[in-house]
Amino acid sequence: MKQEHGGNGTRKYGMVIDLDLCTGCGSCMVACMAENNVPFREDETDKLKSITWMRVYKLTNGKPYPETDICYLPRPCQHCEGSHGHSPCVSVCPATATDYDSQTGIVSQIYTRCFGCRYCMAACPYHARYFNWYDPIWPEGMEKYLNPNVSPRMRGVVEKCSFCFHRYQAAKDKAYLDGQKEIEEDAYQTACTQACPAGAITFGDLDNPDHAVHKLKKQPGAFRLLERLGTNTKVYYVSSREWVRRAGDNYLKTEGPKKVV
Amino acid sequence: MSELDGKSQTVSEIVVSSAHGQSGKEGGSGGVIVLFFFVGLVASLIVGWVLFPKALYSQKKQPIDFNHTLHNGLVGNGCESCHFFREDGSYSGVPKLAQCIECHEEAQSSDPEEIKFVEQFVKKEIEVPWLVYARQPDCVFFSHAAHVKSANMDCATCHGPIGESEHMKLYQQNRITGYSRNIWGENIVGIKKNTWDRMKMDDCSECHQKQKVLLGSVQTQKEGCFVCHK
Amino acid sequence: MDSALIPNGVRRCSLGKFLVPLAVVGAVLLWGVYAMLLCWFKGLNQTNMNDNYGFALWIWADLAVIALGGGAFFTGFLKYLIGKDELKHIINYAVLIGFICYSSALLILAIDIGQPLRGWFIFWHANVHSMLTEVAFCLSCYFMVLTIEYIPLILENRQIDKVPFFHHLSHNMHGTMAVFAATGAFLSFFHQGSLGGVAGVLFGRPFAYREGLFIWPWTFFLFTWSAAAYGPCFTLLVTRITEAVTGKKLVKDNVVELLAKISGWMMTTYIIAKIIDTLYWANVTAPSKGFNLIDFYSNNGFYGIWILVMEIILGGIVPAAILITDKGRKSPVVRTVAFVLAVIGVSVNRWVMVLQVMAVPVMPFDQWALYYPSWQEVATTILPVAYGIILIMISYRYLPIFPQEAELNPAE
Amino acid sequence: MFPFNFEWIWDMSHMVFMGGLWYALIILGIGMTYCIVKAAIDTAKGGDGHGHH
Amino acid sequence: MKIDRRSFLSLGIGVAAGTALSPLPWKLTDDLSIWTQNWPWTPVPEIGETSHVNSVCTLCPGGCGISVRKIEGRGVKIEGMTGHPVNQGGICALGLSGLQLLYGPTRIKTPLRRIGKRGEDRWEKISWEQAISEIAEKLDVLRTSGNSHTIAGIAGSRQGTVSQLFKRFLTAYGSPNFFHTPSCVDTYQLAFQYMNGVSGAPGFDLENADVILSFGSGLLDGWGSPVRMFKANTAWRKANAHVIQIEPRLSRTAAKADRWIAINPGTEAALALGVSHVLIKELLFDKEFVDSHTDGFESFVTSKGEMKKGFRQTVLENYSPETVARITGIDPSAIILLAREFAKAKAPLALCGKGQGIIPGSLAEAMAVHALNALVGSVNRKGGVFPMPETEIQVWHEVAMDSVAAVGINQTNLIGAPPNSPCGTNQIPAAILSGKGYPLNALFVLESNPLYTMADSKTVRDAFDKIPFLVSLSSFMDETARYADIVLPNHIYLERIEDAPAPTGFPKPVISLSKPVFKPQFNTKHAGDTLILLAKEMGGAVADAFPWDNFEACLEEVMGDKMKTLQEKGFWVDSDAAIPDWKAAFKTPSGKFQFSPAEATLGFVPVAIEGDSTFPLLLIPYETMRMAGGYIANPPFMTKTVEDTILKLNDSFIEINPKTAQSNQLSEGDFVVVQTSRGQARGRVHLEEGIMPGVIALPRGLGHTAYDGYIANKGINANQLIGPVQDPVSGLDAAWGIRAKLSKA
Repeated sequence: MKQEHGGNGTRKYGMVIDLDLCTGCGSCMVACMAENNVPFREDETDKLKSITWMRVYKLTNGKPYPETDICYLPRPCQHCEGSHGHSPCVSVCPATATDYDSQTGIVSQIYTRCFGCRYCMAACPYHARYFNWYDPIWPEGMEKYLNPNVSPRMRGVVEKCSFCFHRYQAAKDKAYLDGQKEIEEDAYQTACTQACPAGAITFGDLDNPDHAVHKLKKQPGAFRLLERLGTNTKVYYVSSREWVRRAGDNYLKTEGPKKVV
Repeated sequence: MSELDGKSQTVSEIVVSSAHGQSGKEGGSGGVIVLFFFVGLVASLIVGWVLFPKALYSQKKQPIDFNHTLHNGLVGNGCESCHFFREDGSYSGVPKLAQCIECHEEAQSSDPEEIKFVEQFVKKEIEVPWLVYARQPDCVFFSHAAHVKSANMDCATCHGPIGESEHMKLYQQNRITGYSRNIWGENIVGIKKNTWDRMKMDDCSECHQKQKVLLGSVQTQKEGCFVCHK
Repeated sequence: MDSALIPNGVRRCSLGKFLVPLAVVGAVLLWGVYAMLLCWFKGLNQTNMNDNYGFALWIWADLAVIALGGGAFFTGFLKYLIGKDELKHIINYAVLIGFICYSSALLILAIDIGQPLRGWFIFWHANVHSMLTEVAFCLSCYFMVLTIEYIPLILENRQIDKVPFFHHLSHNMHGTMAVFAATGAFLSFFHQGSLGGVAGVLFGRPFAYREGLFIWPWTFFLFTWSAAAYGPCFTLLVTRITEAVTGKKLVKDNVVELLAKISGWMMTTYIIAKIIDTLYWANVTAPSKGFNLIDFYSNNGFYGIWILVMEIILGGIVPAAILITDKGRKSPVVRTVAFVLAVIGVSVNRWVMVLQVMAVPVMPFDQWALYYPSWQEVATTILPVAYGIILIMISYRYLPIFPQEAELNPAE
Repeated sequence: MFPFNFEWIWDMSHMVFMGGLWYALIILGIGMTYCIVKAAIDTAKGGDGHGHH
Repeated sequence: MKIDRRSFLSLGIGVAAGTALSPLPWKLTDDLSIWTQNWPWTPVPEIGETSHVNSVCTLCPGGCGISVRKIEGRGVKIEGMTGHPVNQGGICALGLSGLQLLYGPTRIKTPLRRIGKRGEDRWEKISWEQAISEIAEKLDVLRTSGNSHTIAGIAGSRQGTVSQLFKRFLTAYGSPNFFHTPSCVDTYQLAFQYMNGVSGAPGFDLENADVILSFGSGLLDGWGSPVRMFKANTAWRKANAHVIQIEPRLSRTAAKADRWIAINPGTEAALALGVSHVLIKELLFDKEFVDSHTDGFESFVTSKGEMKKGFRQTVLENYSPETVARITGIDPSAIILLAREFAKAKAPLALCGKGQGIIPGSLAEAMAVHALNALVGSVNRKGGVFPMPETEIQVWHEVAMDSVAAVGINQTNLIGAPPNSPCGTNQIPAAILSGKGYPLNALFVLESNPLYTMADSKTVRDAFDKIPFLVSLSSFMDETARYADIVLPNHIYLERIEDAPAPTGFPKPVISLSKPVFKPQFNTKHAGDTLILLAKEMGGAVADAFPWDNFEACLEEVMGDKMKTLQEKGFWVDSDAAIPDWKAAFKTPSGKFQFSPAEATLGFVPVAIEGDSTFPLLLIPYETMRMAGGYIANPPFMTKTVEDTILKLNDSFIEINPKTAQSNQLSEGDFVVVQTSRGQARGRVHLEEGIMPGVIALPRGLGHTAYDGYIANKGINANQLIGPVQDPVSGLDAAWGIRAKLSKA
């Protein structure tokens, strides 16, 4: 795409999540909620109505006791690139409320533009998109902790993980002030990456050889969710366990995931 | 009712003839009809163009009538003397009391506005509830650093010659949206003569497209949404 | 009381007898309006939709009524563009039913969106790549066409017709109707198709996704085709019901049989195409994404192969077979059975393309999610039905909907 | 929807899609204007203008 | 001129046309949509200058450094503090939710006096002066009547200056009844005392171990300092270390371990001894260490002239793999393989303390595991376990007791133990209810919530009913505060200055300083200040023991020169601390590690578990990182992360193996009543392959009756179903579960 004014081209932010390290502790989920003003209600046990941009899935290998095994899989928005930025959700939004930015590789969602048709939710196979079924209400006094860098959403719109884009904005601001053209790898990190006590999440520019993710995504055992659908996601997972890699996509009985060398 | 149905054949005869009759009268009442049309038209045009814009905005006075020209003459670094960048690149916006106190711990002059400021706010340590003309809604992320530091733009390009004002103009607020009138602009149709007359999204994008900045959007081939939204 | 409003040469029941059922249906309508207001003021938490079911009963209702309302455009297409002139005896009713279906669809959409006051963004900030944008534009435009087609009918009311301007207007509109009908047909081909495209383009949903031509998935063409095939059946079914309720023959058999025959052949060709599409999808498209056909119809408490059988055989092959044979078509009872089956068939198809799409898990560790609507959803879905009945009652009573009525039911 | 909208691009998709849309709208608009204007003229002429149908 | 209907129609058309040609409808449409974008009931956070303040999180004993992001005075986010020795920038879900506690609806906003019945939640607001003087008056009456020993205090933490100040208050007042919330450290301390001859909290050099054999410790479920453990786990993965988890349930730790070995619950000690058997039999143990640094390995003659079996003989005779297999349910060959793998490691390390280690547990088990470490030489070395060097963290001046205090302090404590034995908190209810000993006239509860966290909730409440005066110093309206007569609300950790001692298991002496990041949000007081004020109000010798103006002055005095480092860096690490040399390591009579201490004999001494054969199942409570089960209740964010297979609406799910469920004719989601000899509760079953047949599990942290609507009345409090069980060796609480039965509800 076109050159950024004064910058040197495009970036493709993405994640590599090491499922061998992830313990499913839930820090990423809470860090995300705290950072992004995610609302909550008294009952959050209906997980189909519970907004969790970052959701940790619990996968099991389906074997009976005592061969049972569990793997935790954190699922942020996968920021699909599809082909040429036509991710499943971006192309279907009738009001251009969600978009793919080839400058950053981030799928944006503008809450004030969205009018709540939910077509994007139907399009997303990852259930990464959440609808505000209710007015977001914080108990009295608690609205004090809301982060001004992220706009709280109103009832009736769709929201999702933004790769903490406001942190990119802040990093850019600082870079502008300091007269730098580029922002450093550690100047822009998502809240979940920062919080993960196991260091399981690595975030950076997938195309930049200086960033850790560039190498990590190529390691053996790396895979993406539902790769066969052509969603071309920017969240990579790594697991040394074959059954986990198999759970990352659908396979016919005769097929299997890539073998790890 | 059913007996009436039986008469329908004959009724239709009358219908046709009465239609003829009525059209004959048309000429007489035609003028009235046209008159009424124009009365309605003009009245609603007046409502729409004159009364509605007046009713739409409430008017508020700033708590203190700040004199930009006077201050601009006294400070060394132009606008940035008071409206400065913080170390993290964010923009401080309207100064806080702590900044003003640096000079105004005591009144510097006999200007009644300054005395009011010192008495009512400085002494009582209450922040001044300034009404910000250029306040964008919560969904907007505006990077002053990008515009001022990177693109070297003048403050006036967007804010107009506010630095040369001696009085604060009335703050007009849209009663429905809560926006400052400066966002939509003074003109109710949204026509602008100067770059600073309006501060809507289209005005931002107009300049961005001219400058060809950050054109990453796959959908619009313009700047990505997250460039200016949060 | 209202005899001056009743068309010439036809017989209507007493006003009292008319008002009682009108009041009953009106009560149902008010119930729906109450539910609608709840949804608007309290938000969509009034529904049982959830993050897995962003699209649910309402979108199904939308797709279904538009398919069923397809009788309007296709009958118009046959009459004005193909020149099947006999169909002028049923076109009015087809237009009325179409008008009801399309206005209902728009109303449901206005309830269905989370931010109704921002609904116009779909036009203003249109994303032309979205099938929903295409739906919204064509739907609204075609609704305009239907309104234009319905207006002359209203103008033909005895009292309105007395006003010379309206009289002339009605006359002129009749004169230019072919142009409007052609535009309507053009729009309909697109929006019926784009409704099919809504599901077909979802490449993240292997159950819905189909390959296609240019930007349009096969479902695009299948939907247009099926609306053209099944829509007239609904028009004929409603006509039959109206005849039963009024106790009068309203449209001559030759007209019904002609439309039924065309519909039958459309259905036959459609169902062949649908079977080919299903076979290709089951054997090529889905397996390429790692799915077997049976994956979509097992491991859950509702969706089984039965639904495929119901849609294709019971709701497709059987009515098609009835309507293309002389014997079946000519028997009023058998052809009515065919109409009912056809309506069920196309409704099931739309259900599958909306709700089953949402139900099927895509990530291997995901689960089937089943859903049942809340009463608010049901009420707001019944609301258009009540509204439709009321509009039909009023239109039938005061407008010359059926040109053959007077002839078939001569005054004593 | 209009060329001055933020989302508008002069590309094939917009030409085809919006072209079709505006084409239909213009036909409907012209058609209805014609009918209304002609009805007004017919009314002004005072005559029935045509026979019964 | 004739005005008729048509004229008005025309007027209407004119108005419509004029309106359409004016900006009114269009601007209105636009403005209405903008109104929906800025609904006044959707909050807009205020912008402002960002700052960061470092402090320490004391919500659990983990002691992680935190960095609080503030915008113009309000807290926006809590993040992990980079460079903090314990958590190195990481943070857990609870730590991240801290601001929900600060601003949350359960904070107690002012001192309260009860006006309704106990627990009825009806209060009147009183001033601090009133509250303090009222309490002082009550205490004075007790003291002058010679009943100073009949008051007690329960503190949430064993260490820390506030706890010590609390204890000091009781001492100066004249009561021997200072207790703290128990933990596995209590048992470890005993094991160290007996086998190393040194008392001290255990330090586990886990990061440097390469085979970690965990006897049910929830290493990734909140054991010790949770964030440190996550970091350690990552280090193990990168270094190819092996973790073997032994427990009946596929916990988070078991799932992430390289191997999960399911064991009959409560038989861990037998397995440890079985592994020792193999090591000794196959000569796989560290002979050099055993020869030069241990005693009691071989049989010996005691000073009394009796022949006593050594560790070797005991283990070889009684704990063959076959015997152990019968006890533990683990295949003999698996035991042998396990032993070989353990022995082969360069730095093997075994540890115990179930779950988060909130139950002291079986001393026999701790000793067996400790002995196993000794066998492979993993005691007192890098990658091993050692008692933390006893550095004096706080330096206090002696309390000058008056005669009343001197008498009171020398009484036996409530449970009949010597004065100031802090453990045995779980025996308090039984002691009160038994009527033996002296009555308890007043109870002070600081930063703990015994009515919720103690086993057998009903008995605890019955006992509390017998205490005439109950004072809570909680920050939150928890179950105990709600039951209190007077509540003296404490600042929460983000509002107060306080030292946070080294977290459990951390192998270096470290103290962090909690700073007042925010001004107090409500009319609360630092518990330290409250105690000082109370002492001053009492006057006399009690007041003399508290010469400080406020808690900060006290902290500065007792911390001495460490305070400067704490203020500057936020934490203090004893840089001189090293693994003690052999002489300092073992202070037993022989100066060596003692395999066969005189105080307790090594062996498998099962903890008797409550319930008879009418209860065919075993219920085990478990802890998880997504639920806070102690004094702090779950903030809303954490509850939101709880899976719907654990809590659905207000129903807890009881985890059960599908086989067990089938034999009980239960299927997924069925409503059941779980019943034990202590109580019963209604819940639902969740079928999970990852649990041993015959065992059912419930998480801790649910079933609150107090707090707010975001956590109250959700699910089952496991503590209401289990009772305290005393370890036959140590007398400490060792209740790891209870027998139970399920019936359809």
